[in-house]
Amino acid sequence: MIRLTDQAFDAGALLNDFCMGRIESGAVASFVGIARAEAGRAVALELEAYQGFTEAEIGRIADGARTRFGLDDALIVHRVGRIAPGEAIVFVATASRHRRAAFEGCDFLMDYLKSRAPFWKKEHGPDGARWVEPRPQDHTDVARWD
Amino acid sequence: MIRLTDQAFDAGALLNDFCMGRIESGAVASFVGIARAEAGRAVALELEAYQGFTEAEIGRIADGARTRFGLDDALIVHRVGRIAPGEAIVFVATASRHRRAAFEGCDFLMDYLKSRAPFWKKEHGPDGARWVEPRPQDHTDVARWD
Amino acid sequence: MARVLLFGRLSDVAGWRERTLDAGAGSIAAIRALLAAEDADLGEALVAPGVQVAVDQAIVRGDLVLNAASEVAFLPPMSGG
Amino acid sequence: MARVLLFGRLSDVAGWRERTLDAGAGSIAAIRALLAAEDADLGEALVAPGVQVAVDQAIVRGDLVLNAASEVAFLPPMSGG
Repeated sequence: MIRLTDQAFDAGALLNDFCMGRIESGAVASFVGIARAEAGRAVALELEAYQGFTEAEIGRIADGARTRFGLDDALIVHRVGRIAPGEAIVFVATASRHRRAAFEGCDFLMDYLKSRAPFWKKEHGPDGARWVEPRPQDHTDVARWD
Repeated sequence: MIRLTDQAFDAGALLNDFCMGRIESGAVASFVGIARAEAGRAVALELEAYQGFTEAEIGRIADGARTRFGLDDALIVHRVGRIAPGEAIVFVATASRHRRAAFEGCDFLMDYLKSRAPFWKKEHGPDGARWVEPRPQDHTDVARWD
Repeated sequence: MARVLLFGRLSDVAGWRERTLDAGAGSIAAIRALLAAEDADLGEALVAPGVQVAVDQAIVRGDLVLNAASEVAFLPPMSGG
Repeated sequence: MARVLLFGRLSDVAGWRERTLDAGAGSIAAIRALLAAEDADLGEALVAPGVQVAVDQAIVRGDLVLNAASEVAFLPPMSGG
């Protein structure tokens, strides 16, 4: 399931819901991306999505990941709007029979979200705002899966 | 932190506690291992540890992982005793500035726990019990880090 | 006619996020030309490296003749998570 | 004297988990011999592939002379998670 929200979310509750009732998925990998304070240089992040398109694009990638890694399930919850340091930006969870697939699926989805999913991210600091683009490492990370 | 418990635990609450107050660790990777029903062939798992030794061994490995992957923090909670299908056996969480280290640290710790940590695992089924040893895949997985 | 959407740094450059263009917006190239004629900075930003175009919520490469009431979105380099 | 602990399948084979051995338990080899003399199946299980030995909660390779009141644990192949 893919969900965009402009409200703070409870990653622990999402994880518990995602695990609940699983008696054949032995492995649930998850990831929480948290807005960093950057030692005061980041006052807030602002995340923009293209409503409809963003969910559909992520959904396509998540479906591909399910098949590619043999996942039983995947969940992606992503904030949009203004996010304070310490708040969760993204939660990704993957379930599979064994752990290798769950880890790889979660890792893959995060690499995709960081550099290829339709989001635009602005960092507001004490001296103004700047658009954040993927780091060279993010491009290297995502290229591992091509 | 390393904790063994003979009681069911709340993975979501552990995740939220682990994330709380982090304003410079942008990445929290986590893993929940769940007891599988194996389509009725597993009625319960029974996990045995060597009290004192098990915590100390895992602690040593976790300290090594902190240094090796540059983790800000790591948490391992592991069940002992009897575990029903669908219950969590293990929760591992790692925090770091960027996601690559958090994923790798979590992945590494799970590989270690599966095949090298001092636990002994018995699967109780309708026709009796059997000791579970690491699969060949588990040995392959952990050897990636040597 | 086309509804034009700008995302990320492009809407900062333009000072708007969404506009409807009437006459002469029959292709992506025509829209780029219309916008560049009005605002040279935006015209340049629209062809900067990594800017993609989506028509009716599908990424397109190269030019495309537009239907009436197309939605054309200009998408600078993406970053989520 | 030594306190002997068996884990996993070893305690199933022996029918016990913990015992104190008095006379003649001055080394790991001596403990193995004592236990094997009493219970051949256990003797065999203690030297099966992958069985490790911890003395006072530290893994040791090869034989070791034991202090009085040592804790000697026989550890079959491990699997957690």
